Amino acid sequence: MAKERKVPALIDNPMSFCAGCGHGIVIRLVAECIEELNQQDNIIFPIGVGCSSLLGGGMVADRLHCPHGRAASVATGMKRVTPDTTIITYQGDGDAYNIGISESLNAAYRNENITVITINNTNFGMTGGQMSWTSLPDQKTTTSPKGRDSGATGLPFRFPEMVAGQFDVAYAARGTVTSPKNVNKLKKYIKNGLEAQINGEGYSIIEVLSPCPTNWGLNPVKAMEQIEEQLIPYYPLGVFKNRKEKQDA
Amino acid sequence: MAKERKVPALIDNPMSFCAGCGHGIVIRLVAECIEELNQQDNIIFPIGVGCSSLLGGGMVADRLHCPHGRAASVATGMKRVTPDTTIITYQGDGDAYNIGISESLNAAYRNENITVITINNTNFGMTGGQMSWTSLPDQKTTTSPKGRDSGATGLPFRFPEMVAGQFDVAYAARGTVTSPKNVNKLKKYIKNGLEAQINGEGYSIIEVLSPCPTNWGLNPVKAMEQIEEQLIPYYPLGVFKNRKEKQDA
Amino acid sequence: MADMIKGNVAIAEAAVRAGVQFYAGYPITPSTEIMEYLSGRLPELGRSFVQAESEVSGINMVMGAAACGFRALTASSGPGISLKQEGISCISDEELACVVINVVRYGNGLGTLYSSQCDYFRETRGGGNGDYRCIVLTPESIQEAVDLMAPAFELAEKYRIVTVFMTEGALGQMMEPCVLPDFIEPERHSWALNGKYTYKKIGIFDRNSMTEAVALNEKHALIKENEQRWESGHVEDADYVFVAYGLPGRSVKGAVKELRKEGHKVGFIRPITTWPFPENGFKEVNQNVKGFITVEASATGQLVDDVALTAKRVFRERNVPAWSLCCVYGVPSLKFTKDGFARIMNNELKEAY
Amino acid sequence: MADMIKGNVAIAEAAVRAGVQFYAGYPITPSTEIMEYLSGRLPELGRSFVQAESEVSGINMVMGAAACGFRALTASSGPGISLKQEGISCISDEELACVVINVVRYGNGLGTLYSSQCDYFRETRGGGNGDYRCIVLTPESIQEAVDLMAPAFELAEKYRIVTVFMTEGALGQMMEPCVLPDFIEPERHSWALNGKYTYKKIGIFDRNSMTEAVALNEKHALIKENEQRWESGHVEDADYVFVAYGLPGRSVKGAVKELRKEGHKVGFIRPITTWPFPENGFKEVNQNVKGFITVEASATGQLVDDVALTAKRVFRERNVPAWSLCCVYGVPSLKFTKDGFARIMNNELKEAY
Amino acid sequence: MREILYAGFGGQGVLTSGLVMSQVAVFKGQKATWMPSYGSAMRGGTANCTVKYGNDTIYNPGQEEPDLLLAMNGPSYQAFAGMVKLGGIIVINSDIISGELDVREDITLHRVACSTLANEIDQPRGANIIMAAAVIKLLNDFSLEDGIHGMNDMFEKKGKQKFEAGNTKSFECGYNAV
Amino acid sequence: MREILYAGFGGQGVLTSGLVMSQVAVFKGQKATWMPSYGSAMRGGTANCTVKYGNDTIYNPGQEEPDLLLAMNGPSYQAFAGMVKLGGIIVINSDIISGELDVREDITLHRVACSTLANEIDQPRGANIIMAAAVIKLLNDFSLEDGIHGMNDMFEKKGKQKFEAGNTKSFECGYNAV
Amino acid sequence: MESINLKSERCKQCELCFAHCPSDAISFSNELNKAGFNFACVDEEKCIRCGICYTMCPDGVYAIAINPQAKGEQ
Amino acid sequence: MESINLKSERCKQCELCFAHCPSDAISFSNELNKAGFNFACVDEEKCIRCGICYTMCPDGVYAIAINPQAKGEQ
Repeated sequence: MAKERKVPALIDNPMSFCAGCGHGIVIRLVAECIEELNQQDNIIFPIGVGCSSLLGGGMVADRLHCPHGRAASVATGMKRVTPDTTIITYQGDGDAYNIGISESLNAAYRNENITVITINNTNFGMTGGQMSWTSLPDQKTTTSPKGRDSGATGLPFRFPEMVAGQFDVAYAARGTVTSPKNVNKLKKYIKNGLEAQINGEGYSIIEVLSPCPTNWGLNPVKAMEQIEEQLIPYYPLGVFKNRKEKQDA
Repeated sequence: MAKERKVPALIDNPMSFCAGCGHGIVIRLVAECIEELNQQDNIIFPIGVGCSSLLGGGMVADRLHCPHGRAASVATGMKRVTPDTTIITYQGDGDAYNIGISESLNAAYRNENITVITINNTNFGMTGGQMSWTSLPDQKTTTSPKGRDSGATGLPFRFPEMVAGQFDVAYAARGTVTSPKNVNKLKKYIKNGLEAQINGEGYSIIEVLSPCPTNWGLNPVKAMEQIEEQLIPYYPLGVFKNRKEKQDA
Repeated sequence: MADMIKGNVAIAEAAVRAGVQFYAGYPITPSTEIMEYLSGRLPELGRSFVQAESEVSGINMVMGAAACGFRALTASSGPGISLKQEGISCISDEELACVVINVVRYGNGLGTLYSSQCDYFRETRGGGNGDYRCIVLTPESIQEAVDLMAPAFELAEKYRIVTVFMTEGALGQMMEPCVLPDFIEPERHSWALNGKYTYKKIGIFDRNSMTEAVALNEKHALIKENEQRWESGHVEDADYVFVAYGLPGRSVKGAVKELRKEGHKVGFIRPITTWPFPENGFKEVNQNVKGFITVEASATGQLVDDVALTAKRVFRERNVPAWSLCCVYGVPSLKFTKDGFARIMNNELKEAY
Repeated sequence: MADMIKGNVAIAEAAVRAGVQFYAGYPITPSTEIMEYLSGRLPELGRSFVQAESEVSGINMVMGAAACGFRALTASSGPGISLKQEGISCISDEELACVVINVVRYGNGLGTLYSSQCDYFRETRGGGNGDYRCIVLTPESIQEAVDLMAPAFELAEKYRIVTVFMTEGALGQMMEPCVLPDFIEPERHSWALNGKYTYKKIGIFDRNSMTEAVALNEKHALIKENEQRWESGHVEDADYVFVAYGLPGRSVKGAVKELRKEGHKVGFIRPITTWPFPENGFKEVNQNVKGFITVEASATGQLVDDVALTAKRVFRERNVPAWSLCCVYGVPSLKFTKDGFARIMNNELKEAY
Repeated sequence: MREILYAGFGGQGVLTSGLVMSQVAVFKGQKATWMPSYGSAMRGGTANCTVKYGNDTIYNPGQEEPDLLLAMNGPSYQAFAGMVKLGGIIVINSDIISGELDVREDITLHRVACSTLANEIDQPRGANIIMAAAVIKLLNDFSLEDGIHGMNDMFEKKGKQKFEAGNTKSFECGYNAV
Repeated sequence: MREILYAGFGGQGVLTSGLVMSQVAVFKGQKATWMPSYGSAMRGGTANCTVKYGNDTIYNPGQEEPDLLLAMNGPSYQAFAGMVKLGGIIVINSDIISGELDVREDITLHRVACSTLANEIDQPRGANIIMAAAVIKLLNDFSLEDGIHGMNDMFEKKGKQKFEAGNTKSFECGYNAV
Repeated sequence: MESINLKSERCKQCELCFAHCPSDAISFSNELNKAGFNFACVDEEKCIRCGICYTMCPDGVYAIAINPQAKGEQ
Repeated sequence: MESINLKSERCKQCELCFAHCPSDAISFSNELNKAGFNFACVDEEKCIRCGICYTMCPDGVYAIAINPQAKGEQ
């Protein structure tokens, strides 16, 4: 019997991302997982500032646009008063890892029972492509016009690895949207993250390597190739902290 | 020939720490190292908020009392404009690892050429002994009156290990002041940290396990024993990132 | 018989009784006892307490809990409140309700531990970006503080606004007897996020700023019309009216009593809401009043601006001068106020406006 | 012949020419081009640029560089400036000199990208804790902006105070020709930390707050006496005087020109410093002036408070009313001002004070 | 004083069209301002800018009542046509805005198929220069030569002199298209 | 209305001495306030508090002009003796404040060797209660019984009733010491 | 029910569907949609109903009834 | 120069010197210093000049001419 694949009602609206932006794919996957886990009527999105905030314009669900970088703290407040509601932050790398690193890190540190989705496109997309802590060495951005000098500004920042290695979190993974295979794998990560939260296992983070054709100056297909060729060597895909039950199984 | 041991002129003033507080020992060691490295006239202390700020009242050197948690950022501004001046932040665990975690972490991330001294006494001393991220599991504090619940608030936070493991820093170590032997070892750590800075090797951090007799409710000698028995199992002493030349040697 | 109780503890227990479901904050003197008390008390009642890693994180946790429709609280002092300005502006913008306690300590920057009122401008005009305002409550005693805690939340919820509960270090640290209010069990706001999208809130890019600006002004006008609170005395025949809030306001009442005994026709207005400023209290003042005198625990004189503006608005036909007596920090003694009054009578002190 | 240049770029280059040695900041529209420009330009000249991980970190880096006696700069907008309030208050308290550029965007909370003046209260009264003030410069054009950049630092250093360079999103984003100022090479302040403890700065626990409060008031009085800047026109015989700063101030000059042609006796005062507020400009106004009218890009009207207070102080013998025309955001058209004036003449708009 | 509103999608180059206009005016010794108006988000929205120029002080650089509207797409036409001054001019990109338009009687409407023209002259990215030139021609304040000099001076200062020949070709094309 | 200033090192228990006073007054139906004044840092500094009580409204709970100063150490005596009301009382801890003192003629000075007394009655931590009782006696507003009841009521409500016997002993000692 | 349902007005012509379609079933119209893009079209004959276009589309253009046998590149 | 020099007024009687002195040379006076503490005293006869009191003192009470032979616990 034919199974219909269609965009979940939760996000079945046009969204104003640039052509070929990966956000749209991730948002659809999140919505699919929510539907499959039957959480459509039990979900709140604390949303970051940046391109991620465009999510707020397209979804049919509770959402709150959080101050820049603070989504994990806002999520904490939400989760503590409504522990049975599924709380998903949706943020970009600039939001979650630069200005919001304290809030992001501390939610993981407390093993707060929330799910964090971070779209890593190696720059501040919304404001026109400034350097972020995930920018690659020598990457040219509007604030690293001669290419990122990693000696003075730091090496690509690997948050899922950091929290998986340092703290007692429930689940940490990194996926990407470069191919149907990777998209499907990413969906499994997202679903695991949400299941971890629903089961009360604690903090889950899924980082997504996502293309920014506009600021990378590449067409969408080339931007996907850029991820495969340039980003993945710095940002390995996979699960860095697996759910306990999964490890046991 | 007899060698005189006396308090360096840099800090030869009464300081208003509680009886048996470890700050006084650490400050003297820092001053000794500064003298031995001939930096007395080339030193600025960005000082944290908390008991560490009492340093500011007793020293004879340039110092700036920084906003709570921000010493590493203030130090960055200082170092970038006066790269030949030795910049030492002096902070407590509440300052450096709680409210200041973003600034502390990012200075290490950039491998900023400064030296960070953090006094870890497992609580907010100045304000009367609230829980800090370095408080031990089940430690009773004024904000964890039934003992710290690590499941909800996190496990003891190990900053030197974190930055040594995640970032390309020059030097990271943890010492303590519980015995003459440990004090002397700590001094070597501090000296290494300062030498790393003077040689332009990058970021160095020395964390010190230090007693807080007042808020721990112990007499000074018992407080030292508490470090040996209770703290060191969570906070191992030693060097987590050694200087490159030292490793080569 | 009521017992001696510390201001911060009484305020914290009053918040518990007002139905606070969530507290997040960071320790800073002289507000810390509030969070210390709640760290034990809230979990005891099955409610939530989070020691946040920072002031910024604390106010954002409050934002999250408030968005879900529960009574949420934070408290801080000095630079701690400065760090919360972004969050307070955002909570205001989202029209969420919460209470922020500022136990004011004296000083710029790191500040001191002295009791003070030096944050008046910031709290009454908003230190974050934009045009938002917070309702500001300023109790004079521990009893008034505990009695204002439930109203603080009720006002916040009625107008979907932030209430700043502005007290002073001295009130937080002092003790006096008080009768604590009864427990109430507030309902979750109807406009809360509940996971079901029953309260339709759109994204930040789909809003009409011009429409919202009109609505904001209407809301402010409504609050100004309905929510002014003050205490006054002897204003009908007063030549001079003192204006002071909080502990200085309480102290000034004593000074007025003594000055009256000494034959001076003086009165007082003690704002209980400093925003909305109690303009209606000024309308009751003797039409021939010769001047207003603020007594403030700040270095530069801040309250005097609102007094001058209000005098200008209420006394349209003439220019009634306003003086400011600043004790910088602490609680001004009765003598301070009386001496200041004498200086004004002797033309030794120039009016501020 | 000068070429078209973007406001933010011109401001950034003017800062370079004023001798800025250090910039730290975080990207936020509509100020971002300032840091983008400096990210390339400062290293090119062997000076320092740091992209800070946050707004909070950025202002604290500036504090460090300023403490060492170098010209240090940061820029931001909206909530970014809110986050800097703690740092600005601390820099003020330490009496360090630096310049903070606020390219004002409209809105509470996250705000919008519209150009605005809605941060007026915060910048002129300080959004951090305490009694500090910042000198606030408010240019009307790119030319005036670049000409004010060196003075911004000079004032900051002369008085050991923070200068807030408050411009508007529209000025940052627009282009027009300007002549850039010459390069200067400022000296390192004598009161800088240099590692040798030549400038004796004691700890925070050894200060005398009362003495410092007196000194603070004296400093403020001196600044008010010496540093008021404004442009005015047609005030000597004006029945009504418009008061507006920044781009609205520029626009109002055009409206006044047209209204004069139409026979209305109107004048204008355009504050260039909004703190200190140009009280001296009001002293030149027709003693029989019938009212002041602010034109502001805010929702609630903020400038009007200072205008009312200043009118109260300058016109002691009577109560001169003050109106506020708020365009909420953007640059008010000449028509907006003229229509507002007509409404005031027709008694359709109540005075604010 | 002249006021021109340039409006279109992000990416159509309307901001540059306006900048060319303003720079030509400045090149000829006039005063000029250029003020952009972004949508609320930087990405994915519409872009427009207002250019004013003339010999007198420009008090308000913001949009008031355009003498001329350049509408590069339908939504821009819909949004802004009503604001044009009585008796003003509207230039539309007829490659995108097709079909019948509801045009005010006082307005002079010009249709320029700028993308088609750009392709015809083998300057596929020259549509916005073509439009800039068309606007300059219609306002009749600057000659073809002034326009080309002003434009080329601007691009040269931006280090883009390598496009000079192409830009000149596009400009001429646009100038002659209306 | 009475005003008493309790001053000493942190750790000497002066804040509790004052609290006992205020609670006794409240216990007897009077109004009372207790206001501490810390040094600028919480640790390592001096501590003092002002207690006011009486039947009338207490307008200013802060320090004005104490009727009585309890000085538990030398620096406190130095700092505050001059502020005492004309004809007022000063009680000093004569275990620490020894030697000749410069005393105003209008002042009645009482020396209480509170630590010595505390050791004598085998209540080594009772020095501050001894002093609290001495102050209550000297002010002569409350009886010994009122004082003990008020104090014990306070400690009982704090869950510290196990110290009741010792506290009572200390209180009696102090009451009888002046 | 049609097995392929396109919301062409959402297409931004990013060509990710086109690039990943295993059966070359996708092309772009000569017309522009309202947003100004040459929107994607599917050749129903060539389409094997694998759903990869749906999977890769960031803009929710596609709704498609999957043929479980046609796994495509997945 | 005296070989042991004490700034007794700084002593807070924390007893860390006392606890670590290898030769039981430290005792506490019966008098109080200005800060109210029974300050530390050194028995010069017993003292071996190892410097451990200096090492462990947080308050800068000690200045001492070390005897290099007397390493004490170090």
